Amino acid sequence: MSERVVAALTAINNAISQNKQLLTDLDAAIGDADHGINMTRGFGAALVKVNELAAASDVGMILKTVGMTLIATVGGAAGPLYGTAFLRAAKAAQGVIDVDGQTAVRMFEAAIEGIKQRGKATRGEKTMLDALEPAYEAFINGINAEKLLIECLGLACEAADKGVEYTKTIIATKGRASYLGERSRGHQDPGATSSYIMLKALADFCQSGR
Amino acid sequence: MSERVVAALTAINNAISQNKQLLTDLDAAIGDADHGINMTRGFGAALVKVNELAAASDVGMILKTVGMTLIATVGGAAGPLYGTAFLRAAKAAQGVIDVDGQTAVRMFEAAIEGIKQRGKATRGEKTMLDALEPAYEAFINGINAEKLLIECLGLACEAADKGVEYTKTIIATKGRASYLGERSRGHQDPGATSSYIMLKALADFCQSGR
Amino acid sequence: MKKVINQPEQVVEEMLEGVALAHPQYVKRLEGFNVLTRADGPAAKVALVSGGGSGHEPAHGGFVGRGMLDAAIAGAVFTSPTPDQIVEAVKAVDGGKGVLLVVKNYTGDILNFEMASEMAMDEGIQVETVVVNDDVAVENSTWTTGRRGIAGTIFVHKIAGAQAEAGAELPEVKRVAEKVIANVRSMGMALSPCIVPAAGKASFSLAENEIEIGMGIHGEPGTHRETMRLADEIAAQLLKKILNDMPVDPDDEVAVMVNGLGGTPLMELYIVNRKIREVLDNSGVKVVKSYVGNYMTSLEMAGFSVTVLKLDQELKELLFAPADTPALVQF
Amino acid sequence: MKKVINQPEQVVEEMLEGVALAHPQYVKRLEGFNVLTRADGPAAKVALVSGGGSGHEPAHGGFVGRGMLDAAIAGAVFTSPTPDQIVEAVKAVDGGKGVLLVVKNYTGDILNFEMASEMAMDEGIQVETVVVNDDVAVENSTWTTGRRGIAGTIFVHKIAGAQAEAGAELPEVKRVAEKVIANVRSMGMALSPCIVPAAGKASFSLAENEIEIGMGIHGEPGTHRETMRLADEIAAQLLKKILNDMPVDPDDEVAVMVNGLGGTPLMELYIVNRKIREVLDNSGVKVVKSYVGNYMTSLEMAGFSVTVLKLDQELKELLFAPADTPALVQF
Ligand SMILES: Nc1ncnc2c1ncn2[C@@H]1O[C@H](COP(=O)(O)OP(=O)(O)O)[C@@H](O)[C@H]1O
Ligand SMILES: Nc1ncnc2c1ncn2[C@@H]1O[C@H](COP(=O)(O)OP(=O)(O)O)[C@@H](O)[C@H]1O
Ligand SMILES: [Mg+2]
Ligand SMILES: [Mg+2]
Ligand SMILES: [Mg+2]
Ligand SMILES: [Mg+2]
Repeated sequence: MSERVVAALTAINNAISQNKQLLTDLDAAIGDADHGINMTRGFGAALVKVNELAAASDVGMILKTVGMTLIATVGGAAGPLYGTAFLRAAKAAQGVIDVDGQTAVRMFEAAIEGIKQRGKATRGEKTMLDALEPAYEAFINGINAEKLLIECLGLACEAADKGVEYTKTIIATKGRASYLGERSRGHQDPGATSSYIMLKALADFCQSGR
Repeated sequence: MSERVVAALTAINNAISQNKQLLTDLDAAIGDADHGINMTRGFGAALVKVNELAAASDVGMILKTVGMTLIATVGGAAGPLYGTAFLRAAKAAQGVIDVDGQTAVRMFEAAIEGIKQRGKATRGEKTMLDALEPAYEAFINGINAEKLLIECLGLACEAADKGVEYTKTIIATKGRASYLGERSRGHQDPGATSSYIMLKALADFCQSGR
Repeated sequence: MKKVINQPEQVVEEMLEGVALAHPQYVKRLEGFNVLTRADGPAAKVALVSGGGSGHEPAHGGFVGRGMLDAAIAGAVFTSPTPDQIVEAVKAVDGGKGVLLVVKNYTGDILNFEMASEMAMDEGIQVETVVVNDDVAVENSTWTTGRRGIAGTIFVHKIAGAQAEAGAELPEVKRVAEKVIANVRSMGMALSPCIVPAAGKASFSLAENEIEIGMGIHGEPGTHRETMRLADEIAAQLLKKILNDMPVDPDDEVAVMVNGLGGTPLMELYIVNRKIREVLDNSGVKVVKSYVGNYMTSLEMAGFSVTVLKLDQELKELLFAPADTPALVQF
Repeated sequence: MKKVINQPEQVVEEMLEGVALAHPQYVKRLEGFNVLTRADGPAAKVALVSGGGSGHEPAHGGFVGRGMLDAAIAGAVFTSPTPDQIVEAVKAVDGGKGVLLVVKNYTGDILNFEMASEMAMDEGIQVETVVVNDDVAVENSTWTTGRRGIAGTIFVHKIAGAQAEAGAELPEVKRVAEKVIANVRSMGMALSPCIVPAAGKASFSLAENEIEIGMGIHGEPGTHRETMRLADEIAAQLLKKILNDMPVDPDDEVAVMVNGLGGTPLMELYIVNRKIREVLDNSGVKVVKSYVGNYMTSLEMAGFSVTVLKLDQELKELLFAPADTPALVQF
């Protein structure tokens, strides 16, 4: 199993680095032009660390390593936020070898809780939460409706995608983009976008059936 | 007479300020982009001073005022050089009310001598001397051939014009353009150009018959 | 992008090496970390630690030295440093009397310094934090993240640094830092954008006659654009916004900083200073100290900010106290 | 052209007002002239007077103060000041022990200072002149005007200023100034041009991947163009040219200045300093003092120069002596 988690993280890392320019450009419009650079540096470092782990590591251990590395290498707002998310998910996956639907729900929920506690933001403030919260809701609805994990991930991605679109319509009241006020409207939030990219990479990875 | 001298200086001043951009652009190519600005500031100030002089001032007094004012307002290389030229010409015109051919020769010669002493340059170094020396030679040849003063001025202008063209073919070994070495070739010297402009304005003024 | 750099990923590392080599009398590199500490530290006094993304040089490393900071942490360009780096800085300079973190009000900086502070306290170090938010460009509101911290931060370093140097305890150092924060306001504008080395291109572009008003220090757009105007008009406009937010009475004593964003000639900063003084002098306000130069920059951005610090006797004495750092020396 | 100015014709006047308002503890304006003199002068010591065109700020007015200059004359932008202004400066600061003029080697500066010197001597003031020509970009030749004076001039101000401050007589002050000149070499490069305010446009343009090598400080083209390369390569190239001209032996002590031309971020200057040090340190040369920053600029030009000053015991002591000026404070 741990190999599959590492492979999934590799897929996420690839997706992030392929979208480095996009994320940086989105951040340039309403922020400081570093989101893609920071995320690429951070996930690249996390992958290196994860690959150094013992083969027998549980999912919690792997995600903890990711979280710690993100915190130590991403910087900016996204570092502590995504880092905390992975650390919290790791806690929910302590000792876990195979992630089932209920574990996935707990991990996802813990991750979002962590982001909210750290960043003190709520939905509608033009942040990553605008992608993640709808995604989580779609995901848990799917699980509760006893759909396949892979279907639920697909639903989560769709919801996250809509959330990203939604960020274009609102103004930022948290994070660096909030200094732009009205001028932030019309632009897509880089953090919401990176959240979507990660979810999509995960869904595609699971879809590809390995 | 002093009115005519002032009128001639006015014509020169107009010509300089009309060519401010040209002189500055020429200086931008091989120098520091200030020749037109400096000359315009200087001659403008000189005109003001000259207009404050008593109506009875002799030519020497008028030219001395121009020289002193140029020295105090032009700055750079051109200020001391043209300033000295006018001061020397002024000495040669001390007590003079009407400038005849012989006086004009003495004034012209003194002016060039002054520039050479100050600047320690000789012909062929891509400076104002490349316009002024040939102009002086053409002028004195004309006078010796007993041509009209106005004709001699015409000859001087032609020679200065050729001298300006000549500066395009050589490299600078004096002044700021000398730091460019070979790179100064192909460009027209700003100081030679301003010398030509002044001679031409003077000739045109005399031609216009007033 | 034309920059005098080697690999974009190496700029912070190589810059820190260059700083440490240039100023061994003031600073040393904390081995293995993007941290500059005082060459002679740690001392038995409250330690002042600040930092943030790189690209604001001389801030923050240039203000490490006697009478100002004990350590500065350099993040990636425009990116808050990470908690592990901050914790190491805190541990390196704590002389047993505690550490004050001076943080600029950006979500990233707040979060990373907060995590670091928790980690350092876990290790038994006394840590306090102040958050600088001097930029009046953006309206303050409880619904947003509040105002940004910009050039006014240097006054916090200077004054809290002097207080720490004088032997004050941590709560006392924190108190004057907060007094500075309550009494300092800034606002900036830009003529041209800057280029994050790893991004490789400018984050916005301005027409030949356009300027950004309310500019931050991270290449982010300002509050709005205007048509280019005279220096005097722009200077007066920024000052007015500052004084609207923090009224200053005739006979009040203030310090002024005209801060270049990196690409603006000093000549222009002095022209701005002239107008700022004309307005303040005419209204009877007493400018007792002026700083004109590049203190908190934004890479090669052309533009400037104006900062006004209202002084009382205590702040004034601490502002005039000696400082000996690479970027600010006064005796 | 986008500049934070009012009328282009007023930039020097308004800048000087801004400087005098910012630094009353250091400098005052000589009424009616574009001259800054020491606030506390004249003193009973040899006086140091320098100056040149404006646009090189902080040079020269920023170096007026204890241990450096007694007066600085500001010409129009990139235009040598006129003799009358220079004479007034000399008269204002002469304390009876004579005046040393520090002139950069440009025809305009030479001629104007020469005329001023004659005029001042006519009034009975002892005047000596030294001419700085540190730029190795252009080959020296008796057939030309020789080399330009650029950032190395600051070392002449610093060291001759310290000598004057120490009470030395005029010939002694002149002697150390000439010793500095004999032992200082510089070379510069540019990434982008600058704009003379009254000209309103750049005097040359460079393609996105082009740089000018052998750049002066007046927006004039350098010796040639090259393709943009790594900071390390450019730094090594300039240093090599300097050391070819003035060999430095292992164990020699030197001071280094990495000088920004105005528009280059400090980050990049430190990256250059790192490489300069790598080369010098590897060859065993001892860098005992470094200056990294904007000392002798060219308006908003992006680029830098490197200066190496070879020291003996005398020069070293004078270099390390205190200075207290708006742009350089050391104790
Ligand atoms: N308080 C917050 N809560 C949740 N997400 C936030 C918060 N503040 C910022 N973000 C997210 O972080 C993203 C910016 O990340 P990044 O560019 O890496 O950091 P920085 O703004 O420090 O440069 C934003 O697009 C937004 O989605
Ligand atoms: N030594 C010299 N003798 C004669 N003319 C000179 C000399 N040096 C420079 N010049 C003239 O001065 C001109 C430049 O004048 P200007 O631009 O006003 O001064 P600067 O070079 O100080 O900026 C040159 O084009 C050249 O004709
Ligand atoms: Mg960002
Ligand atoms: Mg010129
Ligand atoms: Mg950032
Ligand atoms: Mg000039």
